Amino acid sequence: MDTNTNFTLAIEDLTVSFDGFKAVDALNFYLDKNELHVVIGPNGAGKTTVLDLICGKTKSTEGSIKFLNKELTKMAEHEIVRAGVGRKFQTPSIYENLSVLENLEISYPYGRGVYGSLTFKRNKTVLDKIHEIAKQIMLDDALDTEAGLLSHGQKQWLEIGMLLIQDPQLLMLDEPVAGMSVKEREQTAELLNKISEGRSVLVIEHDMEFVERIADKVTVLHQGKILATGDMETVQNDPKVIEVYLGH
Amino acid sequence: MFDEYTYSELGSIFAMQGFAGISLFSVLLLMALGLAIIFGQMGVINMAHGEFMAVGAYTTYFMSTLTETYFPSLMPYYFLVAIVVAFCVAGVLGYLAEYALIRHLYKRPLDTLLATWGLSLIMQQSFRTLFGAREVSPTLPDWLLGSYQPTDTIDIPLNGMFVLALTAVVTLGVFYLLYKSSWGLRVRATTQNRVMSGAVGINTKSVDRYTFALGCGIAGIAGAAFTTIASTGPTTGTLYIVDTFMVVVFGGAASLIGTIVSAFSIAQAQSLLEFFISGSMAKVYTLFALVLILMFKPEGLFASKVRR
Amino acid sequence: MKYFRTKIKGLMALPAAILLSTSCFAATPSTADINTTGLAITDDTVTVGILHSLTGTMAISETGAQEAEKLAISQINEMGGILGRKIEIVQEDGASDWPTFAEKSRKLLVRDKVAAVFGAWTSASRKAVLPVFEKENGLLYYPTFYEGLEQSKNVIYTGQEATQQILDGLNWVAKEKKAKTFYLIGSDYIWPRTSMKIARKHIENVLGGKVVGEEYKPLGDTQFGSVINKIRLKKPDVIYAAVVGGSNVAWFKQLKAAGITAKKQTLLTISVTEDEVLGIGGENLEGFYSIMKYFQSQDNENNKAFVKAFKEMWGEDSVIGDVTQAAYLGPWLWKAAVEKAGSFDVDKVVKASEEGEIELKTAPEGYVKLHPNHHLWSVARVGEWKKDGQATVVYESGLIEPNPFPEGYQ
Amino acid sequence: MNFVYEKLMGGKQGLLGFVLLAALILVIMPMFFDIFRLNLIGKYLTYAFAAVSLVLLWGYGGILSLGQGVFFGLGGYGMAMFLKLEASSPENTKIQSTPGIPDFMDWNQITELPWFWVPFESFTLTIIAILTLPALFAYIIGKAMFTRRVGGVYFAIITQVIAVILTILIVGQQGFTGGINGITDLRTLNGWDITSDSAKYFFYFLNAGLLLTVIVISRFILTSKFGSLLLAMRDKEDRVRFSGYDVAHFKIFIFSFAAMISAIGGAMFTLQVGFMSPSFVGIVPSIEMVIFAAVGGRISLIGAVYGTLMINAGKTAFSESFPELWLFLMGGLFISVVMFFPNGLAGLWNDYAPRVFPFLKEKAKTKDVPPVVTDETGKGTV
Repeated sequence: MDTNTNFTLAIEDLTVSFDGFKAVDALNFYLDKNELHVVIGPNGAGKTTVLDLICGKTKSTEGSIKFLNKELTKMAEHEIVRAGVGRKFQTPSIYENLSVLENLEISYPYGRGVYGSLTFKRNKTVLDKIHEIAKQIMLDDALDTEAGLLSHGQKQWLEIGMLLIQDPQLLMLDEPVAGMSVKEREQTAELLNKISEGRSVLVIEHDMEFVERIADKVTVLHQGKILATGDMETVQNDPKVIEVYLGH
Repeated sequence: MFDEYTYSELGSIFAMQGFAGISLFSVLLLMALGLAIIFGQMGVINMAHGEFMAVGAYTTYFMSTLTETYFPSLMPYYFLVAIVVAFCVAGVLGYLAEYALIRHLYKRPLDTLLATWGLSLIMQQSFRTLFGAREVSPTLPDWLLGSYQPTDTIDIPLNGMFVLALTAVVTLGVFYLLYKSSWGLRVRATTQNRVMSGAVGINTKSVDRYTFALGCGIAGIAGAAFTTIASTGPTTGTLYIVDTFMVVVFGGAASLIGTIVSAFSIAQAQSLLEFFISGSMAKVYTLFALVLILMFKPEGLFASKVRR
Repeated sequence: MKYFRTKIKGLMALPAAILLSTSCFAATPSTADINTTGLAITDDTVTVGILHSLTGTMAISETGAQEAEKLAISQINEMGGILGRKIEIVQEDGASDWPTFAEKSRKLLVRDKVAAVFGAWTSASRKAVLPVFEKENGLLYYPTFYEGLEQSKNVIYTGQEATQQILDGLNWVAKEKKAKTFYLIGSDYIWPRTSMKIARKHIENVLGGKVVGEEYKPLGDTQFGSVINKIRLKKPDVIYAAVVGGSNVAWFKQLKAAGITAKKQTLLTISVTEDEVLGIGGENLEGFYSIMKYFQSQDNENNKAFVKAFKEMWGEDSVIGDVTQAAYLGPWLWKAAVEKAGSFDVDKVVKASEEGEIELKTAPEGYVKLHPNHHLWSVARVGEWKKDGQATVVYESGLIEPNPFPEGYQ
Repeated sequence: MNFVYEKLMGGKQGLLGFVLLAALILVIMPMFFDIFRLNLIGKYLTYAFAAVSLVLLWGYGGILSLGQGVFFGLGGYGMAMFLKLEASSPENTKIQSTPGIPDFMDWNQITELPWFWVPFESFTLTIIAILTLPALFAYIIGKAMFTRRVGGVYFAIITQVIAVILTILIVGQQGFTGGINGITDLRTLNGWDITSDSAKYFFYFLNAGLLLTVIVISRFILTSKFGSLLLAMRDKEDRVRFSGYDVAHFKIFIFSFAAMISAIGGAMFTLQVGFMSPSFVGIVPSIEMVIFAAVGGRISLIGAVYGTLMINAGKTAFSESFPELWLFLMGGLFISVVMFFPNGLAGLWNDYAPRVFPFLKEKAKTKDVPPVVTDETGKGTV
């Protein structure tokens, strides 16, 4: 069927089941261009699974995921990345043995083939880009530091930077401020607001204060289904949401 | 191929061939059970598994010599005792190996492979020093020799039946231990979430140690049982190790049911192939088919799709 | 370097040694005369090499051979050595690994300059060392019965080649047991395959019999259930077996368990000696037949002395198989050839071996004679195994001429 | 020049290590050892090819292949087939029923050279086959496994099974392969006696030269972005994948390359030892090759060479003096290298050399030697 849309991301009837357990159940979800959308929900709601499905880590049982009208469900992970989807994991996933500079260099979207990587040269274009990104993520002083020595917050930023250097159209962040100090949270919020210009951002987060601060739109996920969606206020006042979060 | 035979002859042959397959199945399963526990539950690649089997076999040999020399009248019964002793000896050695070696390597499965290979070399040389380079065989009690003849044309090997029965007992025992006992619950809990298990008060270190010891002990039982069908030498263990790993991997590492199904299908495939084509090519075809299937289904036959 | 057990010290002067001696008190010739090629020979000593596997899978089989060689050498030394020189041994471990055999044989020849080497057991190890011996012009005494198809200037084969072992045994079983149909089974490598090939030709072309099945199992395989059923299906008059190593034990245990015993089935094997019986267990072999040239139970004076000396040196429990006896012949054959040649030079020793009608009247197996083709004339014997692990010789051929390249069998 | 210094030699420490190794095997050893010992060392150095290949594959890539013996063997068999055909000229084999084919074929009633032997009549085709066939075989295996994310332990076990299959095949198909005896009695290469001293010297130096070249090329790979990616894949495979790389391609490439290196080693082995047999294809030699690399330090190309030399020299020396102790020693080595010296010889050098030679200090930066021991549990699909 031809269902081209103007959305950056259009998820329709997405279902995945693990041995009969439906972690995501007939999910419909749309993400606009330049939108910063936060997904919240209790543990086990299927938030991370949705990200896994989008970036290809988990294969869906049914349904479609369209990114800029391109069907992602049949694509391999690296193809999805190359199409313009970047994903940050829940725990910082960086190369601890390499320096910050090398971490960014590896993520630089050039020389991605076997031959390309053998002949890749660290030229001025590359270095300029690395410096630019490092500045954005507040690590421009730490370029030669081994990534393993960074603070937890800095590691989160580095991973964001590794995505930014690829200039993705869709950026997905899984709990970007988990384990951060108050100051770091503020800085991260600023960072997110800055980088969401010109691209769509999908964030999973628990910290409501932080969510309130960054979100254009919020979706509440519960048992693999959408409970509510809208701006922060609407969602907060939704009786179903209150039931799930406070009730029982 | 079958033209010149009567139906009853063919029937007998097929019955015996069927038993040959089942017999191979019980052998493979008994070999693999211990490894399935160690590899499946703990993720440790124990390349010395074959040597723990040899420990069981040598224990049996030792018991046989001992009984023959000091209590000849007890010869008919020693074998049953030997199986228990083999389990204990191999289990204790496994316990020590875990303590000295394995526990330092849980996070590095490929390194356990190398370290246990080193252990296997040391064990082989120890066998050679203790028991000599020659192959040895324990004297078997008469009730294990010969065959059972339900009809004139059918001979069912007694040792095969014994191994089959023993395998059934051990398998049921393992199932009971892992799935019905509280200790089994702790093992499974530890496998699935080590940190959490520790947090709820399970002594994960002791669980590891006893799980490893149990796996080795079962290898010891297997070794004792195999003295009825083959001989024991310092390098006997290496003959079994690849087959054993294939059974476990093919079945899907964490699944005991998988191990059983896998042992059954490998045994049937191999014994049927051997019946129709020459022995060494039958082995090649079987292994080749396994590799091919594993390439398409790397997680083995029985791995549940897990949400990660 | 030396691998001697302490028992060797207690060795007494042995009757066999005296019996075997051909020239006890020759005058000692000068070293320059008897050694023109720079071998390791002094006025009092001559160095030889022993090269067998002390470790690895083959150590099991090769232990007996190296023990026999040491026994022969110590007996020769007791008698005053060769050309007035005591034999010293450099022993190397082939470690069941063919390149190691090649490496060690090169070491023995190039570094140690040994005058002769007694060693190798499997065909593969012999094939690996052969180019080294030919290149360095060494002399190897090879003890194992083997598939033939080889004759090197630098090797003396003290075991029997395939035809010497196989043909007379088959004749015997065809005549004695009225055997017409044969089932051939062996381990999957060159010796069983070549032996089976010769056996098949002989069965089909000479005996007018029929081969109803031919089967090879991978080395080390221990599952014979299906093969045994195939044999049952074919009902051969004779099972003709050449299974080796650990597989051999499994094969006989499983035969017995399947109810195939000597009462119901004639079985003839070319791969079971007293050494193998230790592992297989006499009860599993009882009534089956082996074809060899030597059995420990052979009743003659030479053999009695040999068995006694062997047990004194290596322990009461030792058993002596065909290859062990053949290995024992090596040093004696060398001694005879050297004395005939009056020199240790390899070329002269080889020439004496080829032309000198070298014979040992006192070999444990009986009279042996060296053929110009470097193999021994030998007798084929069929032994019937008893429960105690010894065999009764039930048939003896006459002396058979060695024929490593048998016409019509290739 | 800078390219050579940084990329091929790996900076100051790398250059020093390389020069020391080159001096040792090209100058010092030939000066102090006679041809017998030198030939032995040459044989050890052929194993070093496999050890170096495992540094790339396992140390950097985190892919443990227990089947490097397969590729070593294929290379060796390729060379052996050529030499055997040369040795089986119709004049040399006129006593056979079919002259002109290898003797073992004749014994097995094969009357015509099998088709897959025919290309090995040409030296050029033989060299091409040695360089491409094992790599192609690795490519097929790698393609099948890595694209399906078979990794870690499963990969190790499957490669081991492949080694078993190939061994049984070679032993069982003796009419085509020479069976368990292997292909023996190789004497000349294009008419040149390979057992002569001059040939042995030549092959020793050729072998040493090739090994050094392989090390330089490997250095180039490791210092390129490809090298960083290998390490990255070893430690955080998912991250690499989600940085837009097709991880399987990289693994397939390095596996094929490692196979090619091992095959060169195998071919040189045949030339120097004079035969090839299935005992180099099986499980035991394959695992021994892993321990060579492990003793050297897993991530050190140069260390792998020293590891190989040390273990083999130890094996020769020990088996001459205390054969019973050898297995204990070898077993102990496996265990201690895993438990106490995961960085092997290279680790010891990095720890102690700067203290002894102060001038090495300045550049002993940690990132050249990333820690070897990482959590491998997350490897692969399973």
